[in-house]
Amino acid sequence: MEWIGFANYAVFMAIFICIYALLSLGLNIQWGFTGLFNAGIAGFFAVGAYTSAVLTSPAADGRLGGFDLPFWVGWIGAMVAAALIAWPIGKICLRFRSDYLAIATIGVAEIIRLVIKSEDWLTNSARGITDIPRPLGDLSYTMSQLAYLGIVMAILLVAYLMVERQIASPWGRMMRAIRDNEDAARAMGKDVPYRRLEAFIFGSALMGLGGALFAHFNRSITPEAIDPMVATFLVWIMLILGGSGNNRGAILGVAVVWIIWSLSEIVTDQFPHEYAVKAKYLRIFLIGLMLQLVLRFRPEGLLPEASGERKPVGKPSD
Amino acid sequence: MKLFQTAIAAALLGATALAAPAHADVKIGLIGGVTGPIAAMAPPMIASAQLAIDQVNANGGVLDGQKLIGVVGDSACNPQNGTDAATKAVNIEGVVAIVGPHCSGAVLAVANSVTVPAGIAIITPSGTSPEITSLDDKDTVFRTVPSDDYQGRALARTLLDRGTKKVAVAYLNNDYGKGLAEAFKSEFEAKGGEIAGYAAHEGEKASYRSNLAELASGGADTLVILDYGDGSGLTLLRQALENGFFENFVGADGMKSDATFKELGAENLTTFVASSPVGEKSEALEMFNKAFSEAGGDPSAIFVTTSYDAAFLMALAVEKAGGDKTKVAAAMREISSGSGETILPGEWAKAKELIAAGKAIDYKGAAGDHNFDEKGDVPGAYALFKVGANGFEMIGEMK
Amino acid sequence: MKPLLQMTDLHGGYGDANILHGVNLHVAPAEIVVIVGPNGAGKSTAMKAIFGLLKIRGGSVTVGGVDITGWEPNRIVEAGVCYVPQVDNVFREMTVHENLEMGAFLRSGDLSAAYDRVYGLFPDLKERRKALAGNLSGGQRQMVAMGRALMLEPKILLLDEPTAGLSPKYMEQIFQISRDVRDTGVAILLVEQHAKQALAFADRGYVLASGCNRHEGTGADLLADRDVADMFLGG
Amino acid sequence: MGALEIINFYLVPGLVVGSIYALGAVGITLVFAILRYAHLAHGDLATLGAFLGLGLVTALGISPYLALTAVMALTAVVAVGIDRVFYDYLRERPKIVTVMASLGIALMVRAIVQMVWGVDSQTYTRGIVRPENWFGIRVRDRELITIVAMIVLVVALQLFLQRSKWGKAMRAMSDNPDLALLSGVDNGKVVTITWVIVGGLCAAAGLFLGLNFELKAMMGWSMLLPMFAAAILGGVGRVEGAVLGGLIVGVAEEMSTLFLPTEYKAATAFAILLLMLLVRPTGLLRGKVL
Repeated sequence: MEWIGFANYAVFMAIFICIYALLSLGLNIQWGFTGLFNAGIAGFFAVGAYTSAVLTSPAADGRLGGFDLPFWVGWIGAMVAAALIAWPIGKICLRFRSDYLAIATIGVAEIIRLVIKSEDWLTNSARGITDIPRPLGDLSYTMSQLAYLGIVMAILLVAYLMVERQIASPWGRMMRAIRDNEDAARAMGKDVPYRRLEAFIFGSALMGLGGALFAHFNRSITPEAIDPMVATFLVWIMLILGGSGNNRGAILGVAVVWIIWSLSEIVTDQFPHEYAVKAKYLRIFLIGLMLQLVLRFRPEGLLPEASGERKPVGKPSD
Repeated sequence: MKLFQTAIAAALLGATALAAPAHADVKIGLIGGVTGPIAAMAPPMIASAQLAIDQVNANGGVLDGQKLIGVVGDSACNPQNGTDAATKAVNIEGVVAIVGPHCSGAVLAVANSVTVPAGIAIITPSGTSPEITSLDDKDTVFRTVPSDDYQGRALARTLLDRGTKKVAVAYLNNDYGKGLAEAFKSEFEAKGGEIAGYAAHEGEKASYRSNLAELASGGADTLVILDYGDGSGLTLLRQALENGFFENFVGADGMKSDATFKELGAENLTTFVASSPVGEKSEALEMFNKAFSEAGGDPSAIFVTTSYDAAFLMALAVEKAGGDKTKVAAAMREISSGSGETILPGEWAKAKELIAAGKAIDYKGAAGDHNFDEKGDVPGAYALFKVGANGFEMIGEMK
Repeated sequence: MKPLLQMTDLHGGYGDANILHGVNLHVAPAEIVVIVGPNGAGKSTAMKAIFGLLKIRGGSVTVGGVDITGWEPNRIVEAGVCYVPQVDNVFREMTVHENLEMGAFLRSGDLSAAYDRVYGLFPDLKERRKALAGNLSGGQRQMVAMGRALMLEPKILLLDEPTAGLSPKYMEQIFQISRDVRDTGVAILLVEQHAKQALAFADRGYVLASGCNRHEGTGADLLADRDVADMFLGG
Repeated sequence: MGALEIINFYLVPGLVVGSIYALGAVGITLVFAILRYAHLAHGDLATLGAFLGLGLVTALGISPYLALTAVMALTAVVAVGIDRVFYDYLRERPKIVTVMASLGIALMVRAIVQMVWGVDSQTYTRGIVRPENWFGIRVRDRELITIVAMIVLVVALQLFLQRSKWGKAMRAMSDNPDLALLSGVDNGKVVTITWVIVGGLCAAAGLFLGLNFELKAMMGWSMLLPMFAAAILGGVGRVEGAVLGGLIVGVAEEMSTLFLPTEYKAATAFAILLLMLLVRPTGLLRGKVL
């Protein structure tokens, strides 16, 4: 019995869960608490990942940076850069209602992706950036995985506590008021656009941090990592499944989706190898079906927002 | 909070407990982009790797007659799924080595975060990015496909030798297309050729006619397409042919795909040539072609030769290392060092005997001799192919 | 006379809180009944309750003796009840004529008599039958809305504040048309903000306050009632 | 560069792609206007239509044009089925839930296409077709047919919406759903009819995409965002706007190579979209702002 193997895999999965939990928390601030339909998560993820990569990787020819700075500078830089990108986007896009904001943010994320893929001087284009340092990465495989898990868990915990505190504060109550009834909040003299912009920037900064943690974990970042499927829609599935408006739900959703993703591979691996390739498609099919079942039978998510705090977003008839 | 903790704990436990523990078989990972952008290429690549594994098992298996098992993992060509598949293969399946991943981005992520730290050897049949060369990999990362650098340069020299002095280049905007294009451009210009159009394109678009018009406006009559022949490369080639933008078409290994003549018709491709890595002894290629055709595969599909070689090499290395995963990487160098008894594709029984007897062997594969340099790269020998009545036909070696 | 529409001890509201706390009313055939009351009395809510547009927690609504409580709107329409909401009561991107066609959605066969009748009641609309309803003035839109409802030849027409925001001239016109409609045999139940004028023209009236019945009687009686006058008529 | 070159290499291909975008965008705009959510499975439904067409063409040996009506009917049935099985239950839920569900459907439909037809590029007919030359304007039959078929389908749809009883009911539902219900319109039936039309249009878009280019499992997904851009550009709920938007996006993408590096061609649609949202969120033809 190779329990050490299972443990290693569990550690790996936990690291991934923590990184994606940051994305999910960021989205929860935007959607769950403020009602902003950001469908461009990949864009902020990418900005964070590449900013940190440029800041912390050793100098390289032909592209910006390689500043070789300590990793924490990169991570702070990632958050700042994501927030700076979020500001003009938010300024322009937050005027629109959910579906439009979604499509606008998808568009922005795609443009960011194309820039990253095409500009040699900025991001080394399609080849990506390697040699990104991983903190405590010189330890043995298991130890360095554990050490990184410790780091990302600590960051996630801090982020979680900060968000929870913020949500419980008057600021959070105001955000929910804006989400549930924008007109009433406006009538009460709240500066609604400014508050929403705040939430958008705050959430985006967390997404940027998630991107940076991801890049440092893999010690490399390439444009394939910012495919909208794995960096945007997957996060949405996680949040909706876990329960938007509930931070613990947001994190649980991440865990459940990654674990189901993994399990589904183990299940489809039981097919004879002639069907190995088809089985991978079956797996995608099953993920889609699972999403349907959750939406059908548990549409408020596994951990719904505490009752009394929330009315459904949008009227049923609109 | 309690529910939350229990749920996570239960889920993690469930995930690990459900995975069946490894048994006496020897497993190697076959990690590829089954879903995702190169989904069209992955199935034949995995099938040819599986052919190597089947040949091993049909000729006595590995070590003491154990069965070699290829565990297929899906990297979906992105680092997220790639590292997940590799971590699972290494830790849950207990593979001794990995063939793959297919895409360079996944190779970089997997090597950096999983296999290099864990000391597992990997060999990619299709990760062509020059970035892989510079990986700090403790000598565990190999590839059977030459870096784009070599092929791009070889293609440039060959074209100049054939008297083509002025070309336009259309390349796919990813690591493969870009790497080839840059190498091609610098060599072609350095040797006196003229690039009369040079542009990247995104895959998966429906129309490339305006791209082609832009490229053609430079006045070249030869178009170099550095893309995949069953992806946007096919669309590009079709639209160039249909609209008469260029007269001659040149592709690299990605364009040497049966989809070109299956969909466009061989009669329309008389002016189309494509380069591809081949073994020095073309005997090796023929042996592979025969075996793969018999197994129902299509030997001219992209990267099938490199995939087959990668899997066969890995099997040899595992045998040589006695199944010890920490020694596989070192063994990889011994079995294909350029000296020793030559082993050709499928000659597993012979190789097994020689290894048992402690004699040196040297694998010469379908896609090249695979004498790895200090970075784990292969220089590669190339040949130029044209479309004949029965598919691609070699028309000459390339320098 | 047996009532056409009967609402008995109705309780209900939006969400968790009740707005109606036991409302009773009835409408006889070919009768104009008006509901008046101060703001927040639940006038419009009582009307929406007939159409099942809110959560009903007690009581019943019957039409011609048939209990329609909790029915889907399209079945209630089939039962002969038509409702004209206060706002958003026309299809703005459709022509006047198409609005009328939508009103007759459930009917089949030759509708020319129905169109003639509606255009007869609202000559203004006939002139502008090709215009988009969204481009009409408020009063004309109200006419389109009533016309749309009448196309179904309902037994009873529910009007939610039909004169809100209209000039006195249009208000008079709406009242006049309502009487014409009543004279063709259709009962009308309407909610009115302009209590004085409404009670003057209605056959009977109900005064609602805080979701309960407060007064009822003929229009003239209520106008004469000091209590009612004190409550909101002002003088 | 001469005018003919602009027409042959930029305008004509742009109009062909634009016609295909238009067919998709009309469906998207109908779903947006009547059901009120962004339907993310739209592209993959088009892929399914294209491959169903391939199935018919290979099994019966008929021309893809003949297969068109059958494929439209088949895909319409699939679309109605998907709505019944998956979307219908979510009608009372916040719309985001249905948007998510449609994403799941996109994955499922694509997985089925990949399992059944594989992932290789395929074509309806082998070989290449050189264009006819009409006084210097080079255009193929299939391109003309694509444009004409788009126009015919859209005109037929417009006639249906303007003239028929249920077409008017659909417009009424899009205009004022509460009032439509109060007029006795059966919501369920409108939803079904909408899906029949949307499914049929999806299939047509997929089939013409496959006819002019190649069939690939990802073909629909990669068309989704330009189609959305087209629908919003034209004004949500405006059928003629979606057509206009589709043609503009198609032509703009091709023209973009004159000004931009070609790798940014795919960004053209988004740039237009963002610009439109910025200056005129109702779209060119004053659609709804949801």
